[in-house]
Order: sequence, then structure tokens, then C-alpha cells
Amino acid sequence: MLWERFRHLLGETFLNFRRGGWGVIASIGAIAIAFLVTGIFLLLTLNLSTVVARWAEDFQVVVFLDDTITKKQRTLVQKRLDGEMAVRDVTYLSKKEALADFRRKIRGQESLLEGLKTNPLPASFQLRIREQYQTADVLGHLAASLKRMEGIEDVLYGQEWVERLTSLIEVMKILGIVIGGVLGVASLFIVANTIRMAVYARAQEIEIMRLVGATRAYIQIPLILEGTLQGGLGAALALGLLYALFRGTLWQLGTTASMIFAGTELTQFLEAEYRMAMVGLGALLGGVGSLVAVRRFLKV
Amino acid sequence: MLWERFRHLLGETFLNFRRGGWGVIASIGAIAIAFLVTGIFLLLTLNLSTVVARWAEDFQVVVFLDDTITKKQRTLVQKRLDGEMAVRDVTYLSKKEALADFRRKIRGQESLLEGLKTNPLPASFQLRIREQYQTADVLGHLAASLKRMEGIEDVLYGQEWVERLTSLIEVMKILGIVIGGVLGVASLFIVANTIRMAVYARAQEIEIMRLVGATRAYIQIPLILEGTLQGGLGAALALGLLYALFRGTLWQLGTTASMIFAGTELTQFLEAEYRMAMVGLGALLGGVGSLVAVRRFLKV
Amino acid sequence: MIQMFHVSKTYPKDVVALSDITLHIQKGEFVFLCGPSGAGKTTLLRLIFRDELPTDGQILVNGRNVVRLRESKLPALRRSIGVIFQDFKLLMDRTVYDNLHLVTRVLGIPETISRRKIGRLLKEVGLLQKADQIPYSLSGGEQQRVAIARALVSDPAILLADEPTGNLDPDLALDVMRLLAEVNIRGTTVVVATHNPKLVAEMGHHTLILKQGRLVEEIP
Amino acid sequence: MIQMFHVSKTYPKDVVALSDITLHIQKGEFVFLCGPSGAGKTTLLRLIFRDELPTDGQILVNGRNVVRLRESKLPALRRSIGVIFQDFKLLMDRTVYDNLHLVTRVLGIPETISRRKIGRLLKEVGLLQKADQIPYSLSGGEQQRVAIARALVSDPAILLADEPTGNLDPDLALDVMRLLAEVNIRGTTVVVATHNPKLVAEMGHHTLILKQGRLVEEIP
Ligand SMILES: Nc1ncnc2c1ncn2[C@@H]1O[C@H](COP(=O)(O)OP(=O)(O)OP(=O)(O)O)[C@@H](O)[C@H]1O
Ligand SMILES: Nc1ncnc2c1ncn2[C@@H]1O[C@H](COP(=O)(O)OP(=O)(O)OP(=O)(O)O)[C@@H](O)[C@H]1O
Ligand SMILES: [Mg+2]
Ligand SMILES: [Mg+2]
Repeated sequence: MLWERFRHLLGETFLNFRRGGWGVIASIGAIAIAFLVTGIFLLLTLNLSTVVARWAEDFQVVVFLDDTITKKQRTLVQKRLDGEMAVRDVTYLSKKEALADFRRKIRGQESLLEGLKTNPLPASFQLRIREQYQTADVLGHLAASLKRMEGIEDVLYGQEWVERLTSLIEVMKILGIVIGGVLGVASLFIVANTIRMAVYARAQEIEIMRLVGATRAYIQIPLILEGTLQGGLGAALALGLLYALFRGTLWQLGTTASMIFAGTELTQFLEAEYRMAMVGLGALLGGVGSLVAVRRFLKV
Repeated sequence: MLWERFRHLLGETFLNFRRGGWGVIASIGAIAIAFLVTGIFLLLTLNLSTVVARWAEDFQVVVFLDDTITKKQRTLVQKRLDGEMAVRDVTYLSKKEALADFRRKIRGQESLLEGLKTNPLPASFQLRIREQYQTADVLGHLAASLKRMEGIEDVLYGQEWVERLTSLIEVMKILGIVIGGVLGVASLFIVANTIRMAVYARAQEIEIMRLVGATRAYIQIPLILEGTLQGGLGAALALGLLYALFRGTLWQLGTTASMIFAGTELTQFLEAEYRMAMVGLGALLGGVGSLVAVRRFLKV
Repeated sequence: MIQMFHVSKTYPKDVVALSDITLHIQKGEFVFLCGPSGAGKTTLLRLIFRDELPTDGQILVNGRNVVRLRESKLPALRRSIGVIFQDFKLLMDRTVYDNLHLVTRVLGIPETISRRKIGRLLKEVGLLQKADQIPYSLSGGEQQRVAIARALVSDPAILLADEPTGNLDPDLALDVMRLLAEVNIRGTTVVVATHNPKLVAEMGHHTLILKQGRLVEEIP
Repeated sequence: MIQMFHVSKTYPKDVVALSDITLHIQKGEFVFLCGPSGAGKTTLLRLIFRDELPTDGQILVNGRNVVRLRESKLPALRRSIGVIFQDFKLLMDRTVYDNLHLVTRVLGIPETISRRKIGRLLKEVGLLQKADQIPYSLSGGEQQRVAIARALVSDPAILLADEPTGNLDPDLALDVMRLLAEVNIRGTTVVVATHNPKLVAEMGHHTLILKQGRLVEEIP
């Protein structure tokens, strides 16, 4: 009996769906567009912040050591650096290696170094900093406290670059939140309005059903299911379009993309959880939108 | 008489407008959202491409000169460079200036240069390249043809950076086109659907008007004007919201923004022409959407 | 079956549609409700299936107090009442069959039974060959007969017919009245609102006459 | 005024509504169009104001060939014809006044004249005090009278009335018929489709009788 009734409701939902025609297509399309735009932003933010993160990783803090440092002092410094939260890894660069490095850097002008009697370059620790600590603030503090240690001559870090990247990520986050918010509201708005239109278009049918003794649930559940279905389908459609766009863009970019994103495992699509969440959110939005519209319209 | 009729049509439009109630608000809202999202993209693209362009300007091509170059040869090279389309400006850097520069660059390790008898650094021309020529291709050709000139020892350019920036701009352009296209279609879709709903909601009134002898124009013009008005208002609303968002984001970012965009006259809002174009486009979209919906629905 | 005690109905803007109506309609009766345009006939019928609530007074239908009826009990009341609306209330974009089918679906009547029943009723009102057309493409009288068939498809205990013959020619009107009489004989309580005094005279049933919202005469 | 030559109308699915109708209605005449439900009365009226085109035959209205009428001339034709629709076709969400006002606006009648005219007509059908209500809150008969008033507001040369008294009690029906007769006396050609034979008998006018789409009788 219950199953019978459930089957009936589903049947009703699909019937309404078929009957809706152009309206239903328009509705799903609108939801799909809202999700598509949100998805484009999500994808951009995700990929770009990965890029920025990888680029940021390249930036190092360099701790220059006194030429007079003892072995024990060096071990102490190394220990201190290993224990530092912000530091991901530490590489030691001896005076010799530093000179070789420098020679490589000024390739073509090696003659500059010909007259050298002694090696003037200091030994150093090259630190790689964890992403979340790459702010001017943290690094400034770290540098200051390290400088106070014995055996350390100077601490250098790419202050300007760190600050640029930090604020770029910050901008992207704020924009993401703002745009996400706008589009979330927009989606809800579109769904609720679409269902309102659907309820409105079916006002006469609903009135007749009420007059011949249909229960509230009998009238409302198919409408809510329909909204849920529309929302889910819209989100799924958006996902499909997004994937097509993504592939198309990659193809268009060709080798160019691999150039920017070289080395990073980039150009990734949304992960499975994101995809499921999107469809689920679509269904939820559709359902809630319908519920609001139905409750509002069918008050009496 | 004509004026009378025109006034009547306007009056009719506003009457319909008032009567539309929630539907009209929903419609304007939908259009505003479409434009808002498009506007956000426009603003981002505009501002970011300015940033990239400024950053790109820093990248130079350096033409190293033979130590044996004659004055005449140098003048010849200078002339050639001045005549080059791709080159925006040329600065001469003598051997002495080059060494001073280098000394500045290796600050802290000046001791390296202490043993030098002669100046091993070559004189050079520092070129700044016009934006539109900053592609690996153009610069590669330029470098090759310059190298063939007498008195030129080598040509260096930041190949990697040029390529990165070039492809970043390319990605942004493609994304801009794709997203702009999607949103353009979406806007038209929303407007046409909204007007379709409006026509649909007024189907009975329209039928009665036709039956009592209203002309086609009498029925259609107010609907089309209404669509135009809705489109224009939606776009204007979007512009307002966009400005608020823009100000709000700037405020949120505070000094951070000025840090990234330092030196560039950035964080600019859309220019007057863009703003007018947006409102105009909104009105046009609204009008065309209505026209399509009206023609379609009122065929018979 | 239907009892009203001092019932009044005032619409907004102080439009008095009914005042102080007391009446009693027995189970299985066939009652005419007469009166000029605007007398309150439709309003009285709408009170019975609780489409409106009275401003005053009590109404008992089938032993249930309609005025105090809880929302959850409303569907049960309405399922037991068939209504032929004065303005038909047909869905103009569904076929005649689907218009009737809507009711059997709401009532949960199994498909096979529903199909047979709809077929029989459409035959009785002479519209079997129009089953697949939409009401929009039917004449006024044909639409009215669809409305009549729809009201009967649920085998209601009470049938309320609001001007069911306004768009029918005299012959058809008599046919329809005979159909209602038949339904009545099978046990349904029937209330017919009409201003066709000829019909009332011919049928000779219990008649209530309304004038300006008051019950002015009762012919048993 | 209205001439039909061998006019036939077949709706989709081979529904023959009219076949081979030839008739002539003089300027200033008052004609009844009778026949059972589905006989084709409404269809015949719809052909006159070109709401439908005939499948065959020619129709002259006011000297214009309606069948060959160019689209741009259609509004002029319709402005000269007032129609009382069988299903009223009122806007349920506008006041009675606005429903009539819609017509005077379409016709471009100046506000002051329009206001006076609407007031007078509403008074004649007895609805002046309901001018600011929406038709939804009116009784069936009241709605019908609004439809009648609306058809008259344009002072049409031809008035087509489709079952204008179906929802009216005999007294009101007679009043309305008298109103139509008055309009006729002032020069308007009036065609009334009805299945109320009593009315026809009482008024005693030129009568056309349709049966199954054929003109079976003509009582001059
Ligand atoms: N929803 C409503 N709101 C306000 N007034 C209403 C409403 N429904 C009916 N009325 C008024 O109540 C009175 C009685 O209306 P009702 O419809 O009951 O008359 P009726 O007897 O059915 O008339 P008819 O024979 O013309 O259908 C009328 O004056 C009408 O205008
Ligand atoms: N739009 C349409 N499409 C298809 N068939 C139609 C359409 N309009 C009317 N018919 C059919 O044409 C025939 C004549 O209809 P019409 O409305 O002219 O009858 P009528 O004489 O006005 O009847 P009534 O008195 O019931 O209003 C009917 O059988 C009807 O079903
Ligand atoms: Mg009534
Ligand atoms: Mg008819």
C-alpha cells in the first residue's frame, strides 16, 4: 500500500515533469547555468591556488652562516631549524657549493671570479617554508629570532615576493567568497522563482485537486520532488558542461598550459567529492526552493 | 495625436510594470545577476590583465656588445634598435655602469670583486619590449637577427618568463571568451524566458485585446518596451551591486591590494563607456528577448 | 445529511451573501435551490463543501461539523461530495478523459475500475467520442457535460450541482436532470442550484427559494 | 450586413461544426440563432468576427470579405463588432471597471467619455455598486452581466451575443433581452445565440435554427 502510494507519487512527478515542457527545460537550464558559473569559479580558484602554492614553494629563506662558526654551533642551528614549525625542509650549502652555484648563475661572466684568492661566499642553510606560513609577518619574526643565534651572520628572504603571493591568495579567497555568495543566492533565487512559476502555472490544477479532496501531501510532495529532480539534473548538466569546457579549454591551450603549469599535477578537474556535493547541493536547492514556493503559494 | 499615442504606450508600459509585481522583481533580479557575474569577470579580467601587462613590462631584452665595437658600429646598432617595431625604448649601459650595477646586485658579497684588474663586464643595450610583441616567437627572431650584426656579442632575454606570462594572458583571454559566451547566452535565455512568462501570464488579457480590435503594435510595443526597461534596469542594478562589491572588496583587502598592485594605477572600476555599454546591452537584450518571446507567442 | 443552523455569510466589503439560513436536507433527498442572480445559491453550496467558512452559525454535513473541521479531515469531507461548478473548472489543456482521471487518481481508484467508470459516465452524457479532445475545443454545452461527468465519477454521497443546465438546450437539460434523478435514486443526496423554474416545476421536488440571502420559501 | 455563402467549417480531427451555411442578416435586424448543444452556434459567431476562418465559402461583414481580410484590417473589423462570449472571458484579477476600461483604451476613447459610458452601462445591467470588485468575487449571473456591458461599451455596429442569459434568472434574462432590443432599436444589428426557446418565442424575432451544423429552419 505504502509502496503503491510511493510509486504513484514518483509517477506523478515524472508526469508533471513531462507536462512542464519548455518551462522545465528553462528551469533546468537556469539552474545549470548558475552551477556552471559557480563551477567555473571553483575550478579556476582550485587550479590557480595550486599554481600559486607551487610557485610559492620555490621561495626560500636563506640563513647565512659566519665563517667562524664551530661544528657544534652549526649542529645547534640545524636542530633549531629542524624543530621550526614553519620550515618544511632544510638543505645545507657549504662555502664551496655556494661558489659553484654562483659561478653557474653568472654564466658568461665567469671571468669576474678569476682573480679570487679566497672564497668570499658564506656557507648557508636553504629553508623551504610551509605554505601556510608564507606571510611576511611570520617570516619576519622567524628571521629576527634566528639572527639572534650565535654563528648566524644574516637571514635573507624574498620579502617582496612573499608579500605579493600572500596578498594574491588573499584576494582570490575574498573574491571566491563574494562570488560564491552572490551565485549561491542567485541559484536559490532562480530555483524558487522557477518553482513558483511552475506552481503558478498549475494553480488551476492544484485548486481542482484540493476541491475534489486531495491531501496536502498528495499535492505538495510531487512538486517538491520535481524541484529536487530539477535541481539535481541542473547541477549534473552543469557538471557535464563544465567538464566539456574544461577539456575544450585545455585542448585550445595545448602545450601552452603545460608550460605554465609545468611540473605541477595541474589541470585537474573537480574531485569526486566535489562533484557529488554539487549534484547534492543542486537537489537540495531545488527541494528547498520548491518547498518555499509551495508553502508560500498553497498557504490557504 | 502621435504624442498622445506615445504617452499612452508609455503609460501602458508602466502600468504593466506595476502590475507585474513579484514577477517583474524576479525578472530584473535575474537579469541583474547575469550582468553582475559578467561584470565581475570583466572587472577581474580588466584589472588582472593590467597587472600582468605591468609586470611584463619589467622584462627586458639585453644586447651585449663586443669590447672591440667601434663607435660607428655602435651608432649603427642603436639606429637598428630604434627602428625596431617591437622595441619600446632603448637604454645604453656602458662597461662602467654595468660593473657598478653588478656590484649593487651582489651586495654583501662585494669582496668577490676585490681582486679584479680589468672590468670583465661588457657594455650593453637594455631594451624594453612593447606588450604585444612579448612572445617567445617574436623575441627569438629578434635575438637571432640581432646576433648576426657586427659588434654584438650576445642577446639575452628572459625566455622562461616571457613564455609564462604570454601563456597566462592567453589562458585568461580564452577563459574570458568562454565565460563571456556562456553568460551572454545565459542572459538572453533568462530574459527571453522571463518575458515569455510575462506574456504567458498576460495571455488572457492579450487574447481579449486582440478580440476587441487592438492592433499588433498596440499589444506588442508595451511588452517590448517593458522588456527593454527591465533589461536596462537589471543591468543598472548589476552595475550598482558591482560597484558596491568592488568597494567592499577593496576595503576588505585594505593595504594588501595596494601592495600587489603597487605602482600601477589599478583597482580601477569599469570606465564610463563600459558602464554605458552594459546598460545599453541590458536594454537591448531585454528588448530582443521580449521581441522574440512576443513574436513567438503572438504568432497567430 | 446537510443541516444549517442560523448560518450567515458576509464577504469582505460588507457584501451580505447569506443571512440566518436554517435548513435540513435529508439523506437521499433531491433538493432544488432557486433564486435570482446574486441570491446566494453558489455561496450556500460552497459552505457545504467548506470552500468558504460561514461568518456565523453551524453546518453539519454527514454528522460532521464543517465549521470546526480540522484541516486534516477536510479531504475526507470533500471526497464524499461531488460538485458541478457553475464555471465548470475544467483544465483546458488536458483531455476530457484526463480531467475525469484526475479525480480517480486523487481518490486512489485502481486504473481498471477508473477506466470503466469514466467510459460509462462519458457515454451517459453523450461525449464518449470526445474523450480525447481538450475542453477548449468543445462547445459550451459539451464542457458543461464534462463537468457533470467529473462530479459523478467519485460516486459521491452528496452531489452539489450549480446551474448544471445553463448551457444546455431544453432536451439535453431534461436528459441531464434525469441522470441526476437516477443518481439520486441510487442513494446520493442531490442539491441543484438553478434559476430555471420550468425544470423545477417539471421535476416537482423539494425546493428552497433564496432571495437576497434569505430563505424566503420552502416547497416540500 | 452579414452574408454567408455556402460556408463550411471543419475542425481538426474531422469535426464538422458547420456545413454549407448560406444566410443573410440585414443591417439593423435582431436575429436569434437556435439549436441544441454542439449545433455550431458559437462557431458561426466566431466566423463573423474572424476568430476562425471557414474551411469553405465566403463571408461578407459590412461589405468586407472577412475570409480574404488582410491582417492589418482585422482590428477595424473587430472594433465594429461587440461580442458577449459564452464563457465571458473576463479578466479575473481586474476590477469590473477595468475590464470595461480595457476596451475603451484599445479603442482610444477619451477618458471623460469612457468614464461616463462605463458608468451608464454598469447601471443598466445593475452592477454600478460592484464596479470596484473583481469578477472573481461576483456571482455567475453578475459576471455574465459584466460581459454584456463590456460588449456594449464600444457602441458596436454589430452585437454578437452567445448564450447571454444562461446564468440569469427569468426576470433578469428578460431585462437583458430588453436591453439588447433597445440597442437594436438604436441601430445595432444583433445576433443572439441561445437555446432558451421561451425567450425566442416571447421576443418573436427572425430566428435561424441550426442542427448538427446545418441550417434546418428559418423563421422570419
Ligand atoms: N468571493 C466573493 N467575494 C465577495 N463577494 C462575493 C463573493 N462571492 C459572491 N459574492 C457576492 O455574494 C452575493 C451572492 O453570490 P452568489 O454567487 O452566491 O450568488 P448566486 O445565487 O450563485 O447567483 P448566480 O445565480 O448569479 O450565480 C453576490 O452579490 C456576489 O456579488
Ligand atoms: N476549437 C475547436 N476544435 C475542435 N472542435 C471544436 C472546436 N470548437 C468547437 N468544436 C466542435 O464543433 C462543434 C460545434 O461547436 P459549437 O461550439 O459551435 O457549438 P454550439 O452550438 O455553440 O454549442 P453549445 O450550445 O453547447 O455552446 C462541437 O461538436 C464542438 O465539439
Ligand atoms: Mg451562482
Ligand atoms: Mg456555444
